[in-house]
Amino acid sequence: MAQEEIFTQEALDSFRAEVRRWVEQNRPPDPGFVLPQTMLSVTTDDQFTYLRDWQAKVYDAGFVGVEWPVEYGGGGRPRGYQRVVDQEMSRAGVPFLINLVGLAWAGPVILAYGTEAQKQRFIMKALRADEIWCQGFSEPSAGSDLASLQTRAVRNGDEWAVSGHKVWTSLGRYAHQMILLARTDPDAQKHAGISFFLAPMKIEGIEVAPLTKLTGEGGFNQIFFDDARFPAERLLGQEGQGWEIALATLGFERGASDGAAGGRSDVYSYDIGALIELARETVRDGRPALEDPSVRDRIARFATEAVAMRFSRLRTRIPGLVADRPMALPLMAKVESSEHLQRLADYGCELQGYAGSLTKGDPAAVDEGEWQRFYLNTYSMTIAGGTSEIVRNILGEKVLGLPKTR
Amino acid sequence: MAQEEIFTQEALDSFRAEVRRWVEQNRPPDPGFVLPQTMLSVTTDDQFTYLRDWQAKVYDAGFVGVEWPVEYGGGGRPRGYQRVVDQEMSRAGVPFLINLVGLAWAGPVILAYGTEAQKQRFIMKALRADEIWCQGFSEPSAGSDLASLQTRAVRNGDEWAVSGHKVWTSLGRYAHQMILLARTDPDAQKHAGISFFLAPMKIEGIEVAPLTKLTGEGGFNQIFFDDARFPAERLLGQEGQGWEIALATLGFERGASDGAAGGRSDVYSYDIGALIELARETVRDGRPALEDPSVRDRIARFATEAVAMRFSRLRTRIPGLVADRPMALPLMAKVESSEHLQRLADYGCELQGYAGSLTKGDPAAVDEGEWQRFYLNTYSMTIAGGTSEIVRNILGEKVLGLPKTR
Amino acid sequence: MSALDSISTRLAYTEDQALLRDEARRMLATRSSIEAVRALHPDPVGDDPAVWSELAQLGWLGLLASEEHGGAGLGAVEFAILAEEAGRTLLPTPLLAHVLAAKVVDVGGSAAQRATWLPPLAAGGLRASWAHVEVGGTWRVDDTTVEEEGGRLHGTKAFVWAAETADVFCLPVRVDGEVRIALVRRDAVGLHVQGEAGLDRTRRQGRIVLDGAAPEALLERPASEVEAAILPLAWTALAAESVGGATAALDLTAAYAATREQFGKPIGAFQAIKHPLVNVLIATEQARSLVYAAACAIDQGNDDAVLLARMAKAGSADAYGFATSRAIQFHGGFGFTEDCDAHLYRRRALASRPALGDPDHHRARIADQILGARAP
Amino acid sequence: MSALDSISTRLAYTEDQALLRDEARRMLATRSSIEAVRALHPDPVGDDPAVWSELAQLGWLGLLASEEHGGAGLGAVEFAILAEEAGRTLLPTPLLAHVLAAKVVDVGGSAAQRATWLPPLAAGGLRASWAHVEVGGTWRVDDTTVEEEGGRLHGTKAFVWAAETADVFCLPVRVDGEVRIALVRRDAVGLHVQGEAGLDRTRRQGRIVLDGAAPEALLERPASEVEAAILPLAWTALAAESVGGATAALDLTAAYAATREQFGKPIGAFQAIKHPLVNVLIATEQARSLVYAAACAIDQGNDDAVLLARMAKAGSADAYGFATSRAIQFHGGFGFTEDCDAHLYRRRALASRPALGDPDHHRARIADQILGARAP
Repeated sequence: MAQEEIFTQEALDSFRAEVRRWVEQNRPPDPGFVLPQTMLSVTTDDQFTYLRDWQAKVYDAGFVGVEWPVEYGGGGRPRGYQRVVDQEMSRAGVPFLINLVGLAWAGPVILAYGTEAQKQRFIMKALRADEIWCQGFSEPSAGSDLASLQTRAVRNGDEWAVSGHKVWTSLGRYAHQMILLARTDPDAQKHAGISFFLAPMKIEGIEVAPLTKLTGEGGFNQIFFDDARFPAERLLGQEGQGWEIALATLGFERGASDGAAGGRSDVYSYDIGALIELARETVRDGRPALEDPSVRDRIARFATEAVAMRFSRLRTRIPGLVADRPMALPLMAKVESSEHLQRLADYGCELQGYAGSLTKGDPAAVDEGEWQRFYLNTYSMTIAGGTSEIVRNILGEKVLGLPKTR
Repeated sequence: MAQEEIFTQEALDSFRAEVRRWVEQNRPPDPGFVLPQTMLSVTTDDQFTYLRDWQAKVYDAGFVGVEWPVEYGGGGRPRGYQRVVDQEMSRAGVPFLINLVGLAWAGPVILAYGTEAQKQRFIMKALRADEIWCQGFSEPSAGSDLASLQTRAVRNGDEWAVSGHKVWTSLGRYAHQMILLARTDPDAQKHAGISFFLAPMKIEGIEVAPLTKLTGEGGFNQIFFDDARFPAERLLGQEGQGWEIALATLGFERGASDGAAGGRSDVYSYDIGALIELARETVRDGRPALEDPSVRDRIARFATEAVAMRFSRLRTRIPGLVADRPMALPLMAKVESSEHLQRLADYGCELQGYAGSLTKGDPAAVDEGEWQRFYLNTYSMTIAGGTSEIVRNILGEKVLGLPKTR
Repeated sequence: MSALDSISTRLAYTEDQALLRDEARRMLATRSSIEAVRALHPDPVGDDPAVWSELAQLGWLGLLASEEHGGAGLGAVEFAILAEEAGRTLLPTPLLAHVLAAKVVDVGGSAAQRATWLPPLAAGGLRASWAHVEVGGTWRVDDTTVEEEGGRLHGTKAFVWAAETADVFCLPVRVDGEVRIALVRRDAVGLHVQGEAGLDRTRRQGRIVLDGAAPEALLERPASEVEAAILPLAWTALAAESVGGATAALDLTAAYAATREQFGKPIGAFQAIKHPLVNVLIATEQARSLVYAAACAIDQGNDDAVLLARMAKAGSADAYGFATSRAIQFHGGFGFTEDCDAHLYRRRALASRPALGDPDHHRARIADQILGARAP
Repeated sequence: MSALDSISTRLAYTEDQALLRDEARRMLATRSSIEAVRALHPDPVGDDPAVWSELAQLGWLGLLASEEHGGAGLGAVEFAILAEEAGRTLLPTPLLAHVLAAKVVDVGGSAAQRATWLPPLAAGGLRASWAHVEVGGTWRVDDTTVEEEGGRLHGTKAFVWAAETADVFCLPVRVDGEVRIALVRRDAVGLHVQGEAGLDRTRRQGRIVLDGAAPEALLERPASEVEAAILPLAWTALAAESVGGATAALDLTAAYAATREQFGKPIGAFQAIKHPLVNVLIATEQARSLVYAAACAIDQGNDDAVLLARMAKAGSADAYGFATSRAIQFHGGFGFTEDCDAHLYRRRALASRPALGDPDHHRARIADQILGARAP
């Protein structure tokens, strides 16, 4: 394993240089409006179009789906290359890839569970953002307890007819396709009666209603299905296999599995480096914040966590170093990184003193108020894709072998 | 309420002066051996005799059971006087009162639930340490889930016959009496089949086996009952009323109720004041610890907690200031103070640097290694009398109105 | 343990104080419900004039002002009671700002100045705010950069509560090298107010630019003496407000957790929710004890006041942050929406934390007080 | 983000390293079971000579020493592997002390000195320890108060691991104002060893009083250079040992929680137990990642080594403290008894925390490294 990495290091380095050069030469222009911090908050058509165009451009340059099969529009390169792209994009501070659901969740499960026809139909369009994907898992009364979902799909000849109510659907207003969980057998056991669909969004019987987030931004939607019909071949895998595929999808969402087509490391651009920069420019009690021992101690703590998380990611790739608890690091990553960033963002606001009470739009706001918006947005990370509480249950049960909480 | 306090302030002050004078003139001599930090760790006959003599002396001076009824040997004074004694004893650093179970738990429940004969029989002897009390509640498989206890008491004519196995019994080797929970009706519902006894310890059928604590000290015991028989009038309250009386007892143990006959505030003599003294005498990284901003911040945190707890205790006495959640402060007190002291003791060890690795008996140990012993002993506070976890359940359910965890 | 052992403040709470609290709670629940607070979000002014009038009639706008000048002549305990209740409902009316500013005048003014200014302040006809914070965030009066020159003021103050609705500002200015408190009318020529885009829409703030504005008065006593009297009050009031907000956030979350079901039972039955909420309860109740201790110390004229008020401010800010962070998290997906009230409290907590010193600041000063200052 | 961005250490782990780990775990589980460790508690020496011989035969006592002098010539990763496994079983044999001391000789000695001392050290016939800590707890070589005068040493060192069983001590001494590393035999005239009463009976320590003892040798290289090479290794090894101990404490507690029943189910089903244990898991695994990063940095001769080793030392001490505190608590009444193994690990964690700098110390230095030193 370690040997393979050493072997390809030179090739990787030269690829990295290529990416860096391209990004430098193709950095998109200032949009002239505020961009969202993540794909969760795409609110206006301008934002949508700008971001979609950017992904298409990155794809055309060969930097999306770098490791995915060539026959479906991918780059066919070995493992490790996509991460180089993600790192360079993140480093350059260019916009994120909007079609995250397609690249990181829908795409990988279609590659894993889809028919040849489904792969041909969906993958390339997802990579190029020609088709935008959204996710239809949660319902008003099925959040942490996702398997209690009530949306029904009924087979009528060659069609499925869906009725129900989904929430927290990012990009719901723009999406062409949805990964949808629906109950196909109400008599089966809770988990066994669920199926997984690749549902079209632009059809009759689907209504999209926007939700406003705690930051004041839009981006979330409720989706109402009222006898929405689509062809039978939109089922992914087998009838009743939905829960298994959902768990695989959540594995991707929580970062517990590799294989995304890009965009992962770019969700938020604020991190320990940004915190250090902020501290460098901040005055507290009349002295530079960096002279304050308690600020230094806090930064050292955040830095230690950040470095530990970085090496934990690298350690995951070396089987010998995770032999005792192979699932621990991948499952930990989401809860640890989201809570780290939440604490870090909060501290970023605190460091600003009185200016921390300002927000986007105030000329005196530090970093244009991005820290405050970032902080509030971190709750999407600790809530969505399985709350921190749910992930801790999973860790306790799957990794520590503790009995189920119920 | 506030008015009553103001009214008696002068009398209280003069009583305080009286206590202080007495303590100064009657401080017991150095025993010439190591004394335990609490009654949980009385291990040798020398320790026992020394401490018992001390309590008798304090009683004879009129400072034990100060607020208890005169007819049972108490002082008959109004509320507030016992606290003055406890504070002065604590301040003077004289030994604790050994018969804590008698003074703080057994005594109060006998006063509340006992017959006149029981009060006459037990109270005075408990105050003077003429009879030492112990507690027989927990069993090897009934700890947090106390109500699942299996020790059986069977009524035979004028006698009860007890068989079973109790653990964590402090002073078990020395005690004359035990407050004992036993199941009298195995067919009744879990909580309903339990009765509460004032059991004699020096009878046939009772074996005491010592346990060693994590500090290396003794003091805990296992108690084996094998058809141990005692008279019927040893039942406290009614048959089947045991759980109700046990909860009242635990209320006293957790500090949620007033009414002890002394000794409460004296369990540990280490606190924020001791920590500050320690920091004053400690050198870290070549500088006085008190010059280190992170030490100062930690001490300020502990001081804030300590002051908050002090005023929370005072607030409990003013109904208007606890009107919204009357049970919150009394129930919080145990978990908050025990965890505060555990953190504080741990930090005391940390402050000592390398010397923190030494223990009692090393001539170079700071404060004779008491911090290390204190730290390890704090787990008795976070475990006994309801673990912190159990008390949090009670707070969540009784105070916040959250549904039961089961 | 020296510095802590010597704390001699005694808690007291009168029947009248208990009645004041009941009255405040009842009145604010009806006049400043969370729906009413939300309705004021888009409002350019941000508070309801009818509520102002009602507060005036109740005598709360002149709460701390001397009775001889139309005030209620009450103390820190009453102020803490009102602030706590205001904090529960996120009252957008600038009660705290006004009461503190009136107290500045009461403490700092000459007999004549008090006679002139206090009656309209106590009656509420004149709205005031204390404008003591610099653009860079320093907030002690000695840090002021506003200069008086030939009867005109030059400089800027920021983070001023109710900047757009106050009629008069009390602000520390440098006069011949000495710092004094000036009273300046908002409509003075050469005074410009700019509203700030605040994280917390329930407490508006703004910036005041002085470009040659003439003060109406310079209070008689030196600014540092006035500040010494005001700060413990202000810390305690802000702490009380935060404790009230933390309690409301806790109640909101506990109520949700008791009813929202997942896995076939209310989520509050899960210790992953229950135990953190209990920790919130503990932090909040400890902070509340500190608030009442500080208020009693102030009213008793006790030397403990500064120490206790700093402890209250630090402890309450931590508790409020914790309570509101858990409020968002435990509401799950709903907590991440605008519709859930959790973020309203979170925003207030974020905005209150730095005000008049954040917890780190106060703990450093608490350490100085109980341990002695560090060697330089 | 500058200082952190420039970290270039790469993780690597060879087949041989994985085999070493398996071998160490198997061997220590049988030869240093927790029962065997307990059996040594009353022993005046505190470690089992048979285990020492076995470690010698496996080549682990000369792990880091050069192959030309009989050592295994291995690196920090192998050392971390052994230390982690030793930490799991609380191995009382002073493996770490000896390997570090041998490394001191290897790094600091002249060719002749190395040829003389390393072979018996590597073979285990000569037991060594590094005696660098002062009575007051300072531990840098430049802080040493041991003075050389006319070929005789005067002074005291404390907190020396295996003080009573080592045959030779490496200790920093002041020679004509310069600090050098002296080798002194325990049986030298004028050297007195006093065992210390340590909190942790599984790692014995003691005090060395030098009252005119003559050193066998003064290593060639200046002490500060030797220390620079030793410290990252020592921090990393101690961190690895702590991670091993934290893991063992976690395993112990999780196993208990999975079987101990209360309220009709295993207590591990309650989130009040489960979630804190998950937090222990996270802290421990993050520390483990830092340990391997630091070890790889050392073996790669990378400048990151000091930063990463400090992070590993700080992170592991916190994780070990947390893991062992929860281990006692979650064993309930049994956890409070001598019979439960939890307190054995708790004691080791308490004793290891200050060794070579506690977390506060290292975080202050980490900040210096990534932020630049504070203005004086």
